[in-house]
Amino acid sequence: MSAVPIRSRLWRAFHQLGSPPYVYRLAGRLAPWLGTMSCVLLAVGAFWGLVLAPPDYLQGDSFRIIYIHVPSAYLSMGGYVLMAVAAAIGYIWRMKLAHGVAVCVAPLGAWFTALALITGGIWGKPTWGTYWEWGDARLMFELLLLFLFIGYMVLRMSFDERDKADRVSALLAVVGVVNVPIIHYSVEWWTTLHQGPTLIREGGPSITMDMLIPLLIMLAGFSLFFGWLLCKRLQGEILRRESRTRWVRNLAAEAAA
Amino acid sequence: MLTVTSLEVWRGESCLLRDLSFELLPGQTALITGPNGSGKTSLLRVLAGLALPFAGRTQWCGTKVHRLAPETRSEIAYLGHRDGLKNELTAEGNLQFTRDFWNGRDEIDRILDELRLKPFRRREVRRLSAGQRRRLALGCLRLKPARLWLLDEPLTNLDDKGVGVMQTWLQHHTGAGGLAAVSTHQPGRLTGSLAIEL
Amino acid sequence: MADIFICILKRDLRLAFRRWSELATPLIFFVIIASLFPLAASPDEAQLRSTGAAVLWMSALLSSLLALDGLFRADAEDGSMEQLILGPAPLGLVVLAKIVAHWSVSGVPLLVLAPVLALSFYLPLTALPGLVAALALATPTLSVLAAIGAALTVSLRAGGTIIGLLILPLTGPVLIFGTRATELAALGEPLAGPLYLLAALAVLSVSLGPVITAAAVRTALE
Amino acid sequence: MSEFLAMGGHGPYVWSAYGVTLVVMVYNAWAAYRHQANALARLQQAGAEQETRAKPTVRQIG
Repeated sequence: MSAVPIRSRLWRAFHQLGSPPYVYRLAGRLAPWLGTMSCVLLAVGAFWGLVLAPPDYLQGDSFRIIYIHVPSAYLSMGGYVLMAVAAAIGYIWRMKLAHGVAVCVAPLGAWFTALALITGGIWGKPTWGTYWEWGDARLMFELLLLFLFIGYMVLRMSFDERDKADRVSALLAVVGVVNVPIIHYSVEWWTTLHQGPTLIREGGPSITMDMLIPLLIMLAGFSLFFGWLLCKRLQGEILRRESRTRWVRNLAAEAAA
Repeated sequence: MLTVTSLEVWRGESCLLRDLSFELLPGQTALITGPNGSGKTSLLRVLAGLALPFAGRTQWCGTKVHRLAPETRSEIAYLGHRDGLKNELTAEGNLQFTRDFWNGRDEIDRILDELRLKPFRRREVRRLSAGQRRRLALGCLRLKPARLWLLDEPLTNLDDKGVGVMQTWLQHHTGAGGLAAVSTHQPGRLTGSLAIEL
Repeated sequence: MADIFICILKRDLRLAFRRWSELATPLIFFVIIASLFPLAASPDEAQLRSTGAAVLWMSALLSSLLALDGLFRADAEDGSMEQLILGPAPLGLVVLAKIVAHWSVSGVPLLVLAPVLALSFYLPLTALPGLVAALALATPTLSVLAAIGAALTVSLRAGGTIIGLLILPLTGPVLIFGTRATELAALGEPLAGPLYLLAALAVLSVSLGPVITAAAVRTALE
Repeated sequence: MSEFLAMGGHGPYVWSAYGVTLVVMVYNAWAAYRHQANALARLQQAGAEQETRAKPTVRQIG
């Protein structure tokens, strides 16, 4: 096959992803699958992690919090990057739908960041004897990330016009995502100076296979769950943004009938 | 020169104007009229490249206005509702800054004279009246080496003599091959070759 | 290019001196925060010696945010920002000139005041060059970050408080490296490490910041 | 069973962490569905209120 049809096919896919009715239907079709898959994976992963996996020889059973803490932390960072990339695409190519994705990711990302903080704090109590350990780089980083999410949402809310809110907050997201790695490494550097404890030491007790598999299942389950909620939120967001168009009016009339 | 093709402008959730097309050629003046809230200011801001249209194109010499390189952008001068003067600087200071920043004409004395602002040249702008400030803003416009003037209600606050100066300047400008798009509530006081009613 | 930069620089400096009370406010704010701190904690010498660096840096951080809050607002309100946007120079250059002007009237006095306050917190005299060097490298980054915040919120009435929310989380690295450099200076140890990191941040923010700030001003006033 | 719930003395921590996570996830799922339902409901209320503007006129003078 020559390169041209592939490129044109990619181009068409890109265009379709910019078309609200297409994405609305796509999200509607994906959502039930993602929802079912994520619930199954979360149930299996939780059962495996809570019941089947052996307790950690150092931390005992409290290590089982890892199965929700690590996926939450991973989604909080992934969520921020996804939000910034979507916002940047929306800003550069003036793609309204990409702004819509960024808007939908923000509250989800913020919630998972909060979850990472809460579960990290609860995990800290039996491990360090305190709920909040200032010296832990990961928790400190999550806290700053939560502030970044909140800043993004507050900035959006302070504009009346959606269009302007989209474009201004996109710039903030881009500034934030450039700073995220800098913040990450500077906080790590800071904790090594102050020699704070960390939950997972590098080269420390290596995680065994029967502990790792439920973690991977939970990671997949959390990601699909995130995707599911993103689809549902995106559908609502598209309806709001496209309320003037004919296809949305027809849809509303159909739903009413 | 200035080409507008099927322009559609929105402000917030409401459509201000749609399907506007026209072309402005050297020596022509477009008079933009319409009731309050009809989108005169929004249209001028789009023409200046300060705001983006919802759909359609505005091109200056074939390039979209918001994509113009800084050097070509200075061929367009815009004067909005607000005068764009610094209150803390003197009348002359404001003109000098405009001249230096825009690399403009060295005619500060003549402009102050024509605007009858010579006695106030060393007065801070905050102590000038609204009409005097408007005149000074027009003086800043005159200094810029621009070919297209985009003026939003330039006659506001001006007395008869001020309006007279503006009429002469506009004639000079278009006579020398310049272009102008002017929004106004008093279309009788200005002459144009193109009337755009919103 | 250079003459346009100088032209904006001169204009903003002149305006700043005409409104010198606005100029002085962030500096007085800096001094007041730093001097209220012992009231909140304790006047105990050992305690002040150990927390002095942190107090100085937090006050410097807050006062530089405050100083740049109105960087674009005055120009946006009287319509001159529109003229600057439409001017014959890249907006990034104009923004850079404005930041440099504001830094030289708000950041430089901070460099002069900080050592005096540092002495009152029992920091040794030998630590002062290190402190000033760290502040000199850190304040440009803080100014650029504050300028981005000021640009994003230029069209909002309640800009000032939101800027803090948007920008303070991003100042974490500057704070970490700055206080570390000051602590090392107080201990008389080599402090090149954190200074290099601060310099790297300054280079990054001064090169990328004005472009982002210009885009933000343009978008916010669209 | 009670041994499983006790989690070797770490029961309260493990179960509260999992409980909070469950609550947050259920809340988010509910919020996402409500987000879409609200949008649809608002659309049905709003009905057709599209305002149409006349096309601007452009004419040559003289």
